[in-house]
Amino acid sequence: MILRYLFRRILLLGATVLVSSLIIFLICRLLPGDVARVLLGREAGEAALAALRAELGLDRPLLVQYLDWLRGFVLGDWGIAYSTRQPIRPLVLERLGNSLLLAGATLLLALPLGIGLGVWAGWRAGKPDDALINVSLLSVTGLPEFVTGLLLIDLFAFRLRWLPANSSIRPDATLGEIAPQLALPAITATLVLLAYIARLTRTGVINELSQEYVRTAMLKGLTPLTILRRHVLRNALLPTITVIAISLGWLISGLIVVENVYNYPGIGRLLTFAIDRRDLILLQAIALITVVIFAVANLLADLMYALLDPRIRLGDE
Amino acid sequence: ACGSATPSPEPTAAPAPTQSGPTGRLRVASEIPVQLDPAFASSDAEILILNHVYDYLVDIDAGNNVIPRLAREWTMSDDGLRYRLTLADGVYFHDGSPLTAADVVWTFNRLRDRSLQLPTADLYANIADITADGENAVVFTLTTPNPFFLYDLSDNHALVLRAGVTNPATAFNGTGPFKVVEYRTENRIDLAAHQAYFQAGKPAIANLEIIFFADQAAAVDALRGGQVDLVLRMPTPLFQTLQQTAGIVTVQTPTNGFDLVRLRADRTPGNQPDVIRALKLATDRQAIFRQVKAGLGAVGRDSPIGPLFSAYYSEETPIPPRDPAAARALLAAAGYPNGLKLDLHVPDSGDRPDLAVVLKEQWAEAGIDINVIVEPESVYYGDNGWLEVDLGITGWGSRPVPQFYLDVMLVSGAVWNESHFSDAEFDALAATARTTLDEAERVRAYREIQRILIERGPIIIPYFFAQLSAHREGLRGYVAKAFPGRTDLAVIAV
Amino acid sequence: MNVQRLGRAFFADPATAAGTIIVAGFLTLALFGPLVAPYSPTAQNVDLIRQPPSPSHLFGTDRLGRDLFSRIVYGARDMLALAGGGTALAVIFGTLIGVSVAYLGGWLEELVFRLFDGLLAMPALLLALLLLGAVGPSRVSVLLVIVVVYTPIVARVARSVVLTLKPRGFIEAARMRDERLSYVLWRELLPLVAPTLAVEAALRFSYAIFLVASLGFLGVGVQPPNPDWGLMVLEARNEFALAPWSLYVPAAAIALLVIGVNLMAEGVRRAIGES
Amino acid sequence: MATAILEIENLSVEYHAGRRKLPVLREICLSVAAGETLGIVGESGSGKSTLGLAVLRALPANGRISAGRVLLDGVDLAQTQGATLRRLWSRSLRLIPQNPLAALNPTLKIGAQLVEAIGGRRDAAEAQAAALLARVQIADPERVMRSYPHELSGGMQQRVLIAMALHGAPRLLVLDEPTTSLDVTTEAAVIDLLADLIAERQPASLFISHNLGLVARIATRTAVLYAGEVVEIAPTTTLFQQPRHPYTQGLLRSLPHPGLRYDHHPLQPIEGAIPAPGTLPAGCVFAPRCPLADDRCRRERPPLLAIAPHHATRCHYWHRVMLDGALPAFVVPTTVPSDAPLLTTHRLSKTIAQRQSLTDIARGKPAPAVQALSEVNLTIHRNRILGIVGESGSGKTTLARCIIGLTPPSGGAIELLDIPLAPLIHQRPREHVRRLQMVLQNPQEALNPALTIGEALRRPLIRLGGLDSKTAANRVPDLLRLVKLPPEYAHRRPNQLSGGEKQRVAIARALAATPDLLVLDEAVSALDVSVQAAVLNVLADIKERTGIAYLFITHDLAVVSYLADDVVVMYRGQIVEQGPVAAVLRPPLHPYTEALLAATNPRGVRLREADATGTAPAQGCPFQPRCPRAIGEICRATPPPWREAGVGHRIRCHIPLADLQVAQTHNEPISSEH
Ligand SMILES: Nc1ncnc2c1ncn2[C@@H]1O[C@H](COP(=O)(O)OP(=O)(O)OP(=O)(O)O)[C@@H](O)[C@H]1O
Ligand SMILES: Nc1ncnc2c1ncn2[C@@H]1O[C@H](COP(=O)(O)OP(=O)(O)OP(=O)(O)O)[C@@H](O)[C@H]1O
Ligand SMILES: [Mg+2]
Ligand SMILES: [Mg+2]
Repeated sequence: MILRYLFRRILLLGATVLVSSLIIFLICRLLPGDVARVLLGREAGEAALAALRAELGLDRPLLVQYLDWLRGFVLGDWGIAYSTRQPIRPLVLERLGNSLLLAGATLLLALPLGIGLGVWAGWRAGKPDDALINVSLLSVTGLPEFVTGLLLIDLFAFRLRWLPANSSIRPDATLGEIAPQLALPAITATLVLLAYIARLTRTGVINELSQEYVRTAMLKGLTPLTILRRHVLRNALLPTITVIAISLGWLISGLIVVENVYNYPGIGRLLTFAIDRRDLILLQAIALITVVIFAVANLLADLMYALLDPRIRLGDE
Repeated sequence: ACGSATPSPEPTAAPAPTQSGPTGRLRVASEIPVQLDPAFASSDAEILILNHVYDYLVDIDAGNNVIPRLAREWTMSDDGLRYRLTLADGVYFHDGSPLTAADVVWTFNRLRDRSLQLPTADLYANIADITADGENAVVFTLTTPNPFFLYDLSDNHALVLRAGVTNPATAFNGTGPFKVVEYRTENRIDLAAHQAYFQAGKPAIANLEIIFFADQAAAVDALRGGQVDLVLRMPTPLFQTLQQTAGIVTVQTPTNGFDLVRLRADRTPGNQPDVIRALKLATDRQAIFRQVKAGLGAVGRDSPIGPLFSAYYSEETPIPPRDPAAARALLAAAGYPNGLKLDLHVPDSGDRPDLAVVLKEQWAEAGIDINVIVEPESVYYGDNGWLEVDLGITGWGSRPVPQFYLDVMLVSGAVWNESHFSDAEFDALAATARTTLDEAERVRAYREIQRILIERGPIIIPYFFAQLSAHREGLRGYVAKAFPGRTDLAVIAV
Repeated sequence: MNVQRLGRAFFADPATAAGTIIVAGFLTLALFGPLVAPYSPTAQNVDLIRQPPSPSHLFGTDRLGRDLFSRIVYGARDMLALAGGGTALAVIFGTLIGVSVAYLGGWLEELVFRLFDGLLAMPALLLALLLLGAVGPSRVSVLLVIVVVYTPIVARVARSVVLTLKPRGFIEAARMRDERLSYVLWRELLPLVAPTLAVEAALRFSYAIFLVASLGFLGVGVQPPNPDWGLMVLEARNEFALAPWSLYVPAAAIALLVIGVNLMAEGVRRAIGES
Repeated sequence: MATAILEIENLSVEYHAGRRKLPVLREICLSVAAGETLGIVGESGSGKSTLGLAVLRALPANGRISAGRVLLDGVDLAQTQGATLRRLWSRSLRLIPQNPLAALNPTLKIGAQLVEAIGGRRDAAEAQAAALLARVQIADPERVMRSYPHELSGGMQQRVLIAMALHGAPRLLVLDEPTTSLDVTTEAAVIDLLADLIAERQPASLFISHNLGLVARIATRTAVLYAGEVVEIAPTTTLFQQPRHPYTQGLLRSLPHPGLRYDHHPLQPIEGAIPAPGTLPAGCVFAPRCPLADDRCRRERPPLLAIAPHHATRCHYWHRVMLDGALPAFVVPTTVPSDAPLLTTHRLSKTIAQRQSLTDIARGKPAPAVQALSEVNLTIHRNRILGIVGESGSGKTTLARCIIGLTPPSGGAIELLDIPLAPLIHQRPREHVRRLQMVLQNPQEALNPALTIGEALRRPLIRLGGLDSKTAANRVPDLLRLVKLPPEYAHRRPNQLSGGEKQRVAIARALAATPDLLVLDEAVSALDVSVQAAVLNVLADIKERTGIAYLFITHDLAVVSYLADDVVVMYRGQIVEQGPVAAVLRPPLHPYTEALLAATNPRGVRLREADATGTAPAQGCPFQPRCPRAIGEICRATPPPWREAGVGHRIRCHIPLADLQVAQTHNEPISSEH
């Protein structure tokens, strides 16, 4: 039964990813510019270019190219990057690992902080400290990550000299060496997420506090803190699960800006590289794997939600 | 660079090699390399890596002189058709095999093999034959004399490979001062000293890390933050910033590189001389130089023969002072009484977008309405768009001799004649300069060429770049090169 | 709905009023830009390169000697036109599609929302980058990208509201009188979807500002010499140490506008919640 | 009277709405003794819940006791706070709220929630929790303790809350409409249980309800609340027999008393509506709606006058208040319809698949499919009212929706005047659509808040009446008058109307199409008694005038016996008894019908509570597991046959009719020898 349900969800997820893959493929084919030219440089002759295009399979009908690519992707053969002539899968997976690392570090910062602030603000809704938190969060909201990033580098790397300005992780670096490199990008991304998580949590807490079961708990003679901890939090934080999933998706490629500011070797930076070099096949792989991760994260969030909230019923959408 | 030459002495700037073998780690910021097959590599980033993994037969020093590298010495036959190069002793590939003349023959045959369609095929079309003369000498036979042949041998692509290598883009089996330890696409490449390197005292460092940056601002941040030791190239404002930063040494080197603003001359509106003159009259090169380059480098005079080619450079023909009103009148005369509307295509690299913006503003006064289209280089050069568009800005890197620019950029039908300039008088002068062995005649030809380009060349060269680089204090032996990819990192000590 | 009450509820809150003033301020700047700005946004002065703020150049000048205040003023036009216009179009399309398709249901709904799911499975910035790469950078492209990226989101929101309304008694009542489809969609459903969409629109608007600025910063949005705020930040990055104001000024403009829009969104939400 | 545990002295409460202060309770004085239950009745919005919460010091954040004292065992609760108050909450003060599901934390298991209330050591608390659950007649405490709230039926949830309120030694019990969300049969059981427990534990109890019948069953004394004031207080029997306030009298007159019939005795609702907080009139708060009011009433606020021992009223003219004398018990002749059937259903069936939670899926439970309707045959005649009664979930709504065409049946057929109807409404010709109309249960949802009343009434005239827009607009006032609403209401929007008024608009809208059959699904259930009376009158009136037929769905048997001509009794998607109302209800035959009727009788038979998750037995009588009169194997093994019990009266039961009749009249068990 559960298997059947999972199977159906995965099928649905597959359908979404399939639609996405088609969209990605079509957009990529619309990109102007010429891989062969990028690859051979401006000095290459026409014949060489044509030969290369044929070698890369760029002269076949679109549908054939699409199906070929898709089949390869599913079977784990993601192809050879047009530009660097290196196999795509290890490259993308390595970058993905780095991005996940950064995303993890970000969530590690953003979740406790955002939830903490949100709970505090929700608990004290309408009071001065709530207003203070709201105003601070709002000011943070206003700053795009490319601005905070630059300001943080200036402060922490140049003025205080506490943290490195850059994060080109060495392959053999230990976690202890990586940690300081992760700090600034993670803080920058945190600032983007923080307000979002905190506001959601605050709304959740306020919403739950107005529920009748809170009165029941109060009439049991429980202290406010116990009520918050045992009753309100669990329910108020349920929606946050979804946020984590969405943030994870956002972080994977939404880190484009942050990774570029800090020269962090993640998937976001690889993406800009692929766009810049018109490395369509690399670009497609990055976009599609992002979609897959996004979709899987959402599925996991849904399942988590259903597990944690016994009320959720599953069935045909 | 003519006649039979004796090798110039080693550059004196090179540091005394450390006695105890290479030590220390050098971290260099670079743009992202794409293509690491020497036959295709062209960007700074790509050459920078390959230049340390492989070796050229001959190299060019900071003063544009040909110096020995794998070739210990060379002779040219009197008719200028045969070059014999003797290889250095004790040269080994990273896999331990010794370098032989066969490797050199194989390398250059590959580069000139028409069927492989490599970009160097044209460059070496003049070679009739390459033969090994024993284990360590190679003989090149030309079909016509070429006074610049040694420069050609030092072409960026002409790195010597092991004969018969099948995967030159990934094998990294060179004779160069560093071995590749690990290459991470779009991220970094880690190299280690090649202990058996044939040049004494090189490399001075044990480890070389080249870290790739998509964004030069980030690279400069890394330098300021201490994450890299050397940045070889950067836009002007960042250089100015570093000039004021403690602990950083800035180095600027004048070069022959320039940004070329060009209008297609083979169709309207560029086929009307008045339009070209109007554009030139509407341009204030001094102002551009100050705004875009902050006075670093040199003001241009619409010809690729820049002030560094001191023997050839001439200020004989004056550049008419900026006069927007006159330009407007010329346009009216050319049939554009209400001004001219043009798209200006610009690649998004370097200071070029700023140049476009400044031009737009200056030309607006003359009634020329520019629509700036900034494109990634991949789009600008892709599909040969840069050769097609009417109005564009193209960056041209520094070359040791001016003839190159004329031959590929301006003579009728040249491969990258993006302005589609075709002028019989110019072509004749260029041909003279190309082949003559008489230096005075060449000087005369170049002088005339500069006059023609100023008067009617469909190009504007507002400035020549300075090569802007910087490193942290404590780095010894760094010598800036006009083409930063050819910097010799093996002589640097930390 | 009582408009006056709504208005009162809206302005009673000082934060909302502040937000409204900020947004109205930028709107005024945008509308009357030529009257307010002392210089042309692209006019250069070789002799006034990187001047710090002064009475004659309130926000200083940039590396080409352009007046930053004027650039901010003109940039407000682009920003509001692109982010605002894009959001407005996305809200219109999203509403039209979301309301009608969700109400009709069936395979059409399945089809449309599968397509939207496919679009939404890509993070917004990724989709925007791909699209902009395909159509090339320009104002129109940015507008188009915002519409493509946000229409599915708005449609999804509209749909979720319609799905809660569908089983409601008055919709069944409409079915019981064989009501015209257009009447149900636009007279019965739309007014009830509108409040949620108003909140969503305000939220989208603030995200759109970010998106436009981010695209500018990545160099794929509005092109030079246009005074796009994100582009100004990008250009200022190289000379942050030489002329910090050239970064502070556009950054502050973005932040202020986003904060203003957020405050207003909060106000809209509250006002609608209260009435 | 014993000494009072709870004494409320001059209690006033106000709510803050923005900067406005809304007084909702004024000068309330009440006292309750140990073991005593004080009933609190009043229309919606009169402040009953506010009173209950104020007494418990559990007002919402924007509520405040503005004056007065609440003494519990001599301690003023109004002045306690912090740890003292928490100790009182945990030891003495208890609340049983209206909506048990909302009052339980959805994500915590029942056991944990009980243990938390009991406190102390965990295993001891768990044992006590199980004992408490057993005490509130929960058959399987262990299983319930492992369940989540939503997995229990409403009755079980309420029992859990009762158990929670009972641990320790409660001194004050506030019951805020504890059975409103329950079925009649469950309600009866819960009320019995509560009465028992109050007698056992002897707390002072406040029983809040708008259901006068219920209050009569449990409360010794009753206070009538109106617009935040106690307008009358008296021993319950006195209050019901000799009300001395016009408002109390009005409430009683609004009730459909047993024996009254719609065609002979229109109900007498109270005109007007309760004033909103903050808009109280100057004099007597009830004056605007009072038939006895004069200038003095409008000027001068009457004090709470003690007019007899334990009887006080807030009326200047209490002596003029008189309840009509004893009403003649009107015997309804059993009439059988003569004309051809308007609408018939043939073996109408409907199966609904239900969704499951992930935990259930993981536990491997099969997905339940509910047989919401099973082979339902019924016939509706012109000019007659067919009542449908049954517990919650018995399929009443499903039946109505299948007839209207809002849900497709999974089997069977429906014929309108012998023409088969398409299963779904949009497949039916417009004429069919016009002839069948429905009024939905919830008046809040029936009208689109974005459209004016006039617009809502105009549309059916245009769509189904074939009128042009202008003519339709002219007919709107007639429609409003038809349901006794002023024509000006055409310009109002739904949120400016009370619940009863909205329901009348919904009825007018359905009638605008001049249907042949109007289906009313619990159309009056959500309304206050006086409003319900007004709506019932309107319905009776229209039927008399137009000869329309009604399909009247309700779980309130009093309403059915007042309004219906024929009645159908449903149990789990099946009809178990049907026939003319007089024959079916007086006296009932089927044990299920009997139990439904007995629910209002303190000593009547009680059904075992249905297990919300249990499915009907595969064979035999579906009612058998809960039947108080089951006669053994045959009930379990064989589906019961239809038996004719009189003209047009049929029942589906194994028990011989004679035995049933005897048992009913003597209220005694049937031996299982048969
Ligand atoms: N938190 C609140 N804030 C403001 N007004 C409130 C609040 N709670 C209740 N009211 C108002 O106070 C009045 C009394 O409400 P209360 O809930 O006590 O009535 P009730 O008699 O229990 O009604 P019902 O039978 O509908 O439960 C109503 O007019 C209600 O609108
Ligand atoms: N949409 C639905 N999904 C799942 N089950 C449903 C649905 N509608 C009805 N049911 C189930 O069908 C059965 C009959 O429901 P129905 O609403 O017809 O009963 P009812 O007699 O109207 O009850 P009530 O008195 O509570 O309104 C119930 O068991 C109910 O749970
Ligand atoms: Mg209440
Ligand atoms: Mg129902």
